[in-house]
Amino acid sequence: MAKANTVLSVRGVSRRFGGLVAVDRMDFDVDEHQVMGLIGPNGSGKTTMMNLISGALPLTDGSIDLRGSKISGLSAQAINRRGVARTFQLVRLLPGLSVIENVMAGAVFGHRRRWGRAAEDYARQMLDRVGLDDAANEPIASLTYIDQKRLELARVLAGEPEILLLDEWLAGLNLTELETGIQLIKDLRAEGRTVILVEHVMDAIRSLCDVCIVMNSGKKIAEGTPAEVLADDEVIRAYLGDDDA
Amino acid sequence: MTGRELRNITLSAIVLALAALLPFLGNGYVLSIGITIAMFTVLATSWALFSGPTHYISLATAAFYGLGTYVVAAGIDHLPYWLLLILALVAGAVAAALIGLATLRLSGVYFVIFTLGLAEMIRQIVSWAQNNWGGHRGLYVLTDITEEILYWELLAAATAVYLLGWWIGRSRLGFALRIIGNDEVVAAHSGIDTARAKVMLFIVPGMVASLVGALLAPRWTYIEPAIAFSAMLSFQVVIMALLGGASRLWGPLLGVIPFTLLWEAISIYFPNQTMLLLGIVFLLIVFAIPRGIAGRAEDLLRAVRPRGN
Amino acid sequence: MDILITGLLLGGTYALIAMGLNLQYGVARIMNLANGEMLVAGAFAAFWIFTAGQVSPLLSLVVVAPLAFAGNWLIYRFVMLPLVRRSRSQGQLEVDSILATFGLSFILVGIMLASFGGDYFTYSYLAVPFDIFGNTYALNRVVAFAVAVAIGVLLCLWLGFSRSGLAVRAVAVDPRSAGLVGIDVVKVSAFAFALGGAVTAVGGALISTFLTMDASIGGLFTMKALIIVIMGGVGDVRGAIIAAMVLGLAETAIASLIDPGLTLAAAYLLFILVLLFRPQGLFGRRAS
Amino acid sequence: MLDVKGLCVSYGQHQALVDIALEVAPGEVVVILGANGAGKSTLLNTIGGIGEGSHTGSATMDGKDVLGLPSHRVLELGIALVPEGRGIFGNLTVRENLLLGAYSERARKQQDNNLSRVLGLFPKLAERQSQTAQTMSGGEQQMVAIGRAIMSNPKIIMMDEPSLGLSPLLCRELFQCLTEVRAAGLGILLVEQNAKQSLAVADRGYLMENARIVGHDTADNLAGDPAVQMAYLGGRAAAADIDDRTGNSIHLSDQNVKIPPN
Repeated sequence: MAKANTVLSVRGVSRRFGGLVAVDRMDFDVDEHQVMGLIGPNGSGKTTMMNLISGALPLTDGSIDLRGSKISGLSAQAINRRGVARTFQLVRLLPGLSVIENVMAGAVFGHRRRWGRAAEDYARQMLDRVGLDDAANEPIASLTYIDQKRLELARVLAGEPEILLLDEWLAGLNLTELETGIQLIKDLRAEGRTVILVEHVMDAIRSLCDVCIVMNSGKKIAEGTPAEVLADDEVIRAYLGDDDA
Repeated sequence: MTGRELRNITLSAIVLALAALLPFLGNGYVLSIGITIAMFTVLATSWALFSGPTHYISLATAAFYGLGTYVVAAGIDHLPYWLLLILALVAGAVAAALIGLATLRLSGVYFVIFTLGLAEMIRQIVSWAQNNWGGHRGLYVLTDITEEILYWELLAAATAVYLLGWWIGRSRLGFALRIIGNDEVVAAHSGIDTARAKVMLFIVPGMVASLVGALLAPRWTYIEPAIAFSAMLSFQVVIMALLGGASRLWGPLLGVIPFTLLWEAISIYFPNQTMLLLGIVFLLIVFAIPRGIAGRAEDLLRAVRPRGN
Repeated sequence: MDILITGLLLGGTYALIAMGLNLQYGVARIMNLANGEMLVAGAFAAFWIFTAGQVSPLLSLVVVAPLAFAGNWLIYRFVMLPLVRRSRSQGQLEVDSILATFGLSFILVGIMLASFGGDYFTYSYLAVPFDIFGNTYALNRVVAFAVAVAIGVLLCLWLGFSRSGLAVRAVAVDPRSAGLVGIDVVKVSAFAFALGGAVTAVGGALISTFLTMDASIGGLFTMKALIIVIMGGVGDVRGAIIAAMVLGLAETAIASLIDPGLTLAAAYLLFILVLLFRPQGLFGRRAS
Repeated sequence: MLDVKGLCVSYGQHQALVDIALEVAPGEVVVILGANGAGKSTLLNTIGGIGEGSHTGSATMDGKDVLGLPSHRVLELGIALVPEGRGIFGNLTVRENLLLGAYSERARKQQDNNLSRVLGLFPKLAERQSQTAQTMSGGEQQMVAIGRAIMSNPKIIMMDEPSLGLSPLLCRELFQCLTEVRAAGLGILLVEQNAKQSLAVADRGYLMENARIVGHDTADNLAGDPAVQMAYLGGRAAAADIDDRTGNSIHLSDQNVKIPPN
């Protein structure tokens, strides 16, 4: 049973596409102030899992609860409003809007809703928070890749979500950017935010996550601290393939 | 910011006052062109309020317009005119809400196709109903409303649409639609009820077109389905709004004035070639000025005053 | 029975028209809203050749089809392809091609008005009675149906069993993979667009033998073709044929049972039902 | 022979590939290893003519420029790509899929020869020629994709994660097939997550990280190299290699740290 400080609980969640079972009876809990890593080799169903939590896809089976109330079956906007906010695997911004308006999009319609002056002030605070404060009036097209990622993060934070879903937020960053990115998530963690992280950058997983869930072929194959799961034989097999070829 | 707004409001008020003086020129022809321009300004501006941010191309204008016309035509012998105007507004809003609910969750192409034949279908049904139950093909609308009054009514409607557009632009709904227009997935994942926002905004051009149809009903005196539900009207509205630029509140106006004058000139000198004009301007918009005259003007202004924000 | 056969006869020609639009939308991925004008142009050509030289409309197809093919190829090459190349997303291309083909349709109407005027045109070809199961039908309708079916069958055989037909289907299924097996996607798309236009014009020439038309009636046929394609499912030949028959039947039934003025309303009723209940087409499976 | 030199690809501000150099000769299997997001798929797609980024540098096939050509012209030069997700025509039958593979000029004359070759290699496909491709299992679909590539009569086949979504047993069969394809004289450039099995059949391998090639060695040496595991699972050794980025290709030594056996 879910503990008192459980924010999100996933029970028996499955998702089929035709004959393919992309997510197969997943069970896990995310506790408050916890950074959880969701990892696994390519095609193991992590992003589908994220899409199920955020409401981008409907579940085939099972249920997802946010603080004890069911969110599976709701629309993406309703889930966002309840307090689950996500970034996208390929960063998605609003190119026709200014930087500050991009962040306000999160502040105006998110979990905690603000409007007018309050929304703009809070959006500025979030820009400051991700280190983009001096870019508020730049056009989106002039942002570097890491700045685009920061901006997306600021938009997501601006809704003050209960839980953050970061879908390969670190992917595609170069080394110096990666350090900046990891530091940023570390700060989020220090603030006590609850985060689910889908990530391939294992060094980031090692240094950021409290717990890890490892998926393979849609199933959970391991759960524990990063050090534990990354030393697990089955996990290594999942990533590197069988030895007895 | 407020200084600029004050300046814009003053300027608009002056333009409006000047426009209101038009009937005093005493030239009937000029006044009739003025009515046409005022009518298309109202229609195209309200069209752009919805289609500008969402990129849905609605060809439903004629359907709503005809609806409004028929509300007046059917009720003029029984109810006061002002009440019919309100009824037309409500009927347009209800019809738009229903159509929006049915079609706005579909892709853009299906929406265009659906609205493309809508006016024609309603025309067929109204004709059929009239033939079978009305006993005669047309309806008479006899009032003492003069061209001057008509013009002022349209000017008032234009003012109302501009105020509405300005208010929407500053509202959460307007902001939500800009986000939807940029990326609907992000919009949904930012907590915006995208379907609701789109339907709410689609009601605006629907009820405005219905009101314009109702306002202009007295002009025709005799109304039959082919006049009220003319598909050409929908295309004219689309092309004027896009020619001017649908992403700015004042954009459509920049398209309405030159296009109306051009259309007028061509229908006088080459009465069969309005179609050709329409076709050429469509291609011009796609290939030369995708953001309309307003977009071009902004580019030029920016070139003259680099970073003069 | 009477309605059934008249409806099916009409549906046969509709199926051919829808096949033309399907080639353009399903393969070249251009929603061609000037499709109906192409049909009227084909009808005009047949009418003109018949009244000027007493040449049978069936014979004039030999001229109409290649001309329409060439015209549509040029349209694809010089109007659509630049749009395809510059568009960054399917949505952008959709809006652009809708506006551009609207432009084309008005230009075509303008040209036809300028050259033929705005009058209705009609001519009498094979307007003799023909007996089917004891009822009589106009022979021109029966002939048009037979020719439409013959052309449709030829098209299906070509699509199904030739190398070039296979390439066309491959582009329809997945343009990216088509390029990876060595198909020049641009070339095949242009070909499919041109062929679709030619098929539509041929359909127009056939329809002109039994329907009265005028320069501005194209939009109505665009609507019908679109409704059939959407009802049948984009790219689905079998679905389009059945949808065309359903539309032919529905129109004929409403025209003879209620009022001939309500044909479009009948088409619309079907359209709305499909949009609300099966937006993926009659036989399509919902994509996940 | 496929020869890539100094290839850089970027999407706007984002560098997807930096200074890539590699070569693949007929008759060898070369594998590119690396974690997700390292740029492996971008590399294959760019060579294959379906990449979307802007590029500099060169890629040649037997001396002829490949870079920037549309995909059907790349194929005519003898490079076939089996993209991620296989890219088969789901609505068409197995036979039609295979015949489409022989659509290119270079393959038409050889169509019948290649077809019997493919059907010999994958007897299962011979039984199911008239089945619609999308109704087949993942492994069978992969066979169709590889078979279709062979039908194009290429000199080099590039494959993007062919083992994705396959069961371990099918995976093994698949890699066995690759050795047979190689035996027919074709070169194979393979992008894989399944490092162990792919290295077992490969001749050489490249290791990619963060848009760069960071290592290149024989398959045997790579199989024993901890850097490979680090590239997937992280850890200090990998971090140390990443830091040393003065040269674009670090020759990985065969340190004696073994990947734990299962």
